[in-house]
Amino acid sequence: MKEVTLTLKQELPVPVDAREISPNNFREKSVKDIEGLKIWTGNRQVALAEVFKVAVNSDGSDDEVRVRVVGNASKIRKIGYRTSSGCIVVEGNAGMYVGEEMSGGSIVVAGDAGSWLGMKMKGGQIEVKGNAGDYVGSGYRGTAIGMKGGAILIHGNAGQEVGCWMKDGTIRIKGNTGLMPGMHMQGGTVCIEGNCEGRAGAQMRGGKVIIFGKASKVLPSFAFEEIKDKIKIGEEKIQGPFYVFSGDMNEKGTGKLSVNAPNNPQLNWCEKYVET
Amino acid sequence: MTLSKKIIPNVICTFCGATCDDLEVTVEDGKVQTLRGGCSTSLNKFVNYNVERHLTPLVKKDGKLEETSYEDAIARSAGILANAKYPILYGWSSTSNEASRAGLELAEWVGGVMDNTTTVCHGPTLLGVHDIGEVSASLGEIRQRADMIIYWGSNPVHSHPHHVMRYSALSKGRFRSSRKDRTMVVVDVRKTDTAKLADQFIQIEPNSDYELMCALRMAVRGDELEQDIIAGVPAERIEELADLMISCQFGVIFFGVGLTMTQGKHRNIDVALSLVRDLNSRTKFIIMPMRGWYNVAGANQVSAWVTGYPYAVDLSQGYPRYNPGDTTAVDVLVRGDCDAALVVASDPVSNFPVEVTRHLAKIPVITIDPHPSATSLISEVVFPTTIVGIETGGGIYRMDGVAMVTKPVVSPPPGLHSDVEILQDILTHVKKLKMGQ
Amino acid sequence: MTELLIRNGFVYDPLNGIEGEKADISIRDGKVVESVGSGATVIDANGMIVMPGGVDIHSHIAGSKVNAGRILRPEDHEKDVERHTSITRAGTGHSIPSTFTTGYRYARLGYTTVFEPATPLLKTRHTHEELNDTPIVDKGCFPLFGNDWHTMEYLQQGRLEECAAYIAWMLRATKGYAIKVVNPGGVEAWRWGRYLVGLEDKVPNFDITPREIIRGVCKANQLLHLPHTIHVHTNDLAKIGNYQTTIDTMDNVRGLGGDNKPVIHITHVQFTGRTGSAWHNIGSGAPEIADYVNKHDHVTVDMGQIVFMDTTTMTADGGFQYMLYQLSGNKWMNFDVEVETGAGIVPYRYRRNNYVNAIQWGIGLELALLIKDPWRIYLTTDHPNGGTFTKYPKIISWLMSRKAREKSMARINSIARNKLDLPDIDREYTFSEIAIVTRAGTAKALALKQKGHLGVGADADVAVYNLNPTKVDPSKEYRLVRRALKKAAFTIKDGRIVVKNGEIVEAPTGRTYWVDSKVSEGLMHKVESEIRDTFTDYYTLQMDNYAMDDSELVRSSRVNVKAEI
Amino acid sequence: MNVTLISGRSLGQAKSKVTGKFTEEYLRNVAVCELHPEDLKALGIAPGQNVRVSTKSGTVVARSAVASQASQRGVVFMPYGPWVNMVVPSETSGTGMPSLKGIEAEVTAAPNEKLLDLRSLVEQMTSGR
Repeated sequence: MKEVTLTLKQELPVPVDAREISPNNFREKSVKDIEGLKIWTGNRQVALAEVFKVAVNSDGSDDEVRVRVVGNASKIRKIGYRTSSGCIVVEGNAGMYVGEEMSGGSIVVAGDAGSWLGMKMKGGQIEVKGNAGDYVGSGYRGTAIGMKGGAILIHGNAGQEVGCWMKDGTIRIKGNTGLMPGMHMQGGTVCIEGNCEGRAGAQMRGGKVIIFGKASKVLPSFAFEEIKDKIKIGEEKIQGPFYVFSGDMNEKGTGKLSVNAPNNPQLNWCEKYVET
Repeated sequence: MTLSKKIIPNVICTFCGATCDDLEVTVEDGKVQTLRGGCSTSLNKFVNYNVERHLTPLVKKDGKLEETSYEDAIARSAGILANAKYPILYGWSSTSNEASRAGLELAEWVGGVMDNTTTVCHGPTLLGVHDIGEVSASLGEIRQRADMIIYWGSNPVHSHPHHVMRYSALSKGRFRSSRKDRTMVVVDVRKTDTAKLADQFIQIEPNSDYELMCALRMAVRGDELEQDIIAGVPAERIEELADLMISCQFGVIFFGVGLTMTQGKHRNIDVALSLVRDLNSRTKFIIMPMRGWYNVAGANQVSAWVTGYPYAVDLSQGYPRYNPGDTTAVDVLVRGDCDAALVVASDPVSNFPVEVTRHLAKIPVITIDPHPSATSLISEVVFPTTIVGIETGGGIYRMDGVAMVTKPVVSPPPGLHSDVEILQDILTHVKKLKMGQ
Repeated sequence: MTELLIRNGFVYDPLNGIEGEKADISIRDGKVVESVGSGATVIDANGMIVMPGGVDIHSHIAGSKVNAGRILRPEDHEKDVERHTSITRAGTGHSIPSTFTTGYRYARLGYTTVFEPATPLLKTRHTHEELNDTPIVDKGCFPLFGNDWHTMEYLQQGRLEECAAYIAWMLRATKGYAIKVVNPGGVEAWRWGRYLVGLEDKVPNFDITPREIIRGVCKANQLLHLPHTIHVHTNDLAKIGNYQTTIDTMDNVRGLGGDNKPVIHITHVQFTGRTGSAWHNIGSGAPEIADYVNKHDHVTVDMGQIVFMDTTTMTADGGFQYMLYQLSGNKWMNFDVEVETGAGIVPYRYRRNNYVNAIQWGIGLELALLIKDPWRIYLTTDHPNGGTFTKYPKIISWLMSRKAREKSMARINSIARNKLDLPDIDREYTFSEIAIVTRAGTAKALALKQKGHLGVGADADVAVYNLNPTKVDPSKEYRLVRRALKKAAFTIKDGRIVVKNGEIVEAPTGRTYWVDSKVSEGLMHKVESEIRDTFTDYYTLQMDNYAMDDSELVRSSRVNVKAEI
Repeated sequence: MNVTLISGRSLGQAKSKVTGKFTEEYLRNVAVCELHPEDLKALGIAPGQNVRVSTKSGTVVARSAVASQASQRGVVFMPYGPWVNMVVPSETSGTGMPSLKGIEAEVTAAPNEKLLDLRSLVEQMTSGR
């Protein structure tokens, strides 16, 4: 077990690309090695030690690496880039692109996380205690490949387009989300325990979007299917009733959009389609 | 004494993205006297180009802008940019391609973010294109063939005054001899002056373009609409419009920032592009953004061939990186990330939310602009410059990507430099500083 | 006066009959000369191959559709970047490299001349703006004719000389080098969302057929004495069974040349060499096409070889691109150009295990191996359509090594493998033949007399590859060949060393070639006023704002020819 | 009064901006809020009197005018420019584009409040308030 603690020396005016901060990267590295790793602050490449105070606490074995980031890291980007094992704990806020291309291990952000959290994620787990920005679990612009696996849990709110182009894995948001969760979604599950600003599942081809709270309007390209008392997420059963829609028909989609019925009286128009 | 008088034909208008090229400018004694063939805006631009000019560079000395030498202004600007850790270079849509070229090389040397005004007009359009693609054509195709013309969230009568006449509903084409041969529809939240020219006006609720596009895709594919009223428009009306679109020979949607700036932004475009793509399995249909400034399209083109990306290019790490929302001007400024700014042929203080201006006021700003602007008020260095298409020439791209070359109609006031000269001089100075390091 | 001596290399200079003999190449002021003084900079090419700089006859590197492809695909550039240095500009790849990156990557391969083979007349100014920003290499472009109203109308009226004069005017106005024809008539049909089939369908609203258009522009090309033949992307491209259209197209202009010299170039013939009646039984028409080419010397072709990779397809053939969008479901761009042409773009990944892709891979190689005369087939990928130009070394290894082909063949779709003749073909290219299909032959086809060879007076464009032909057997050690050709030991452009060990050391500006064919003043005057009469009815641009000025090219190199008319 | 605020280009704004941003004409054309006549009545002011436009992002005084292009009740229009920028949100939701149209706003009559010219407005913007 090896614990690497990175303490931010001071608030930074410019963005920092710290993709080096990953357990994979710190394995078999001494304090000196880690201090010497090069990161970008704006357009200057500097030693990691210029931005962070580095402390290593190890029992000699490197097989499990734990990274702590201390201080307000909201300008620090790409924490946990390509992490495949070990864990990272960000004790304050984190910047954009946390866990980009992550394939295993775990990342916990105690504060808020910036946009593109878990971008191109393939596996592993991310937990954010505060809020997250836009494009949680998305892909890079122009690709049709978002998050492919793993799990993201956000205790606060998330921004727009949660799970954009998502293929697999689960994203669970305890708070509210902005517009278009499940945009262009192809597989996996997006579960929103709070409210959603609207257009859930826009242009989705597959996968599940579940909204416990208010869903605003449902797009005209979703067909009402049935009313379900309960929805299963893994082992868990969620008490409904839920209006269940399928779509996006414009994409010949077979995605499922489930919206809590009692919280969304504006959708009761679809009850006239219930076969009795 | 007699005044020298000449009439210059086929002048290209450097105001809006329609870049009409049939203006006739009368120059008397080195000044523009009159202009024929242009719209009222181009008339104002050409006749008043010399109002509100200042001719010497200004620099801020204890809080006040004071006149200085060109060399001093260049040296200061180079110093500011070379020392910056994350400078932004912004504007580029109301100047020549050559200026964008010089700007991109400068951005490489100073490791900055190069963004153009696309970012607050049709940036979302490009984001839509990344996901879906785009079915489009040059403007002449519409003039020659289109029998169905839709203006959606755009108001050319105000923004592109001659667009309807030159390129669409009121133009004459090989296969469309008159207005009667074309159906014109306007979709907007209010009955604009453009709507008054249309055969049909469809008024939609604000922020519901996505829903209407979505419903249209349904109708085009022949699916029944379950909801009775969508985006404030009755389902039957939507189905009628869909039938019109399917049954035309050649249709076009011209869309404006009414789509890119409202709720959904790039997804309004995404769904519009998808709708038009779908329509091509039934008939010929294309779509085109109404680009605003006369060379905003050029700023995208130059940026794309030099870096691979059309705007919002971050060169801080020595190679182009791109992710609008991260590398776009408004975001960079609102986050307070950048520590210096070069503004060329644009006025962010007049175009950006006040929060952006608040950060600009905290960092050194260099402004290159023919006229004093709200931004020059808060600048550290201000370069007056010549006006492209009036006092100096340069390459530009029309809204549909047709390259044109503008020529000067009058000579600039003595001692005034062009955007390109100023940028190249700053670049030369920056190279010296960087190589010195 | 700068002097350079490339000493002791194994020189391959087919145009001068030199096939790997040890020789010195002397260079002064950008030209190859008899000898140089003792003060000359010496490049020790001992144990290395020395060839003329590569000449690419067909590669989509610049212009509106290439840039549209760049804008369409940020994901294509994200992971393939070129860093800014004090010598080189930053840029991105991958299948649609930015302009500076394109120049550097060609130079690294030892290529020094590249032609952009499809530029809409109205948008050729844009093409030249990008070529201006494409460093090191010499370049030129082929404007698109054959779907433009003026050409179709002149030919339909049987006014061949006027048609030729109009083409001459356009080539001057657009600073073009040769006549490109893409799906003649078919693109005008596509501008209505319609298709033509074969050479006999009438073009909608124009009383003319593809067959008449091809013959017409071919004759016009002869009247104008243009350096290159018409450069044709045939009708029915990528359609099943289209090899017949290809042969029909070649035969359509047989005899127009007279003195057995080529009168037509069929480009990326791989895409137009398909047999079969349905997607599941598509086969290779390479044997039939090769047989025709072997029997008729009025034709040259280039491969349009595919490589198994993720790339971006782009052509002026908008209808074909729509077909490909429907097949692939990938994102799709279309851009029609008023009066003249169209364009389409679809990202595409060629897969080994995909039956049709595997057949395509075989067709390209079969053509290169079955066409006997290397002077009439050239190496291309129709970049980026079949794959990127950076894959040329891989293709060369397939041409030079049966073993390399078998290695790849073992991994392709097995039904396709069994259907192809490729497994039975033994031929292996020699270095001389490689030099022909990559530089000497292409320079000859483009009538660039100062390119493609190393004789006295030639441009000092030279590639030096760290590969010893007396020690390395390309048939067995094809990997060494690939490696050596990927990164030239030296690339010399106009007598300056631009690449050392695969790295750019200098980035000068190359020339832009264009053709000015002088027709009689009377005829030109007449035609010019005819164009002027229709211009404002046809275009949304004034004629005077349409034509390009020579000064718009940073390094203009005009080729003067005298027309017959 | 709660309204939806739309900002956009107008001919007057375009024509006056090319003439000069410190001209009377620019101030007259851009420091404007166009309303439906009924809404003006409801506010109890005559066209030309000042209104205060406020959103969650800020507040600004503009001259009122009858919508030149037929509006609907509850929808107000302001031309692009420094004045409307005082009230448009900067959030781009990861798109780079702030919401410049369809903004929830409140309009109140402000006949006695001062309309700031460009210089004083920019001073106010940058005075950190």
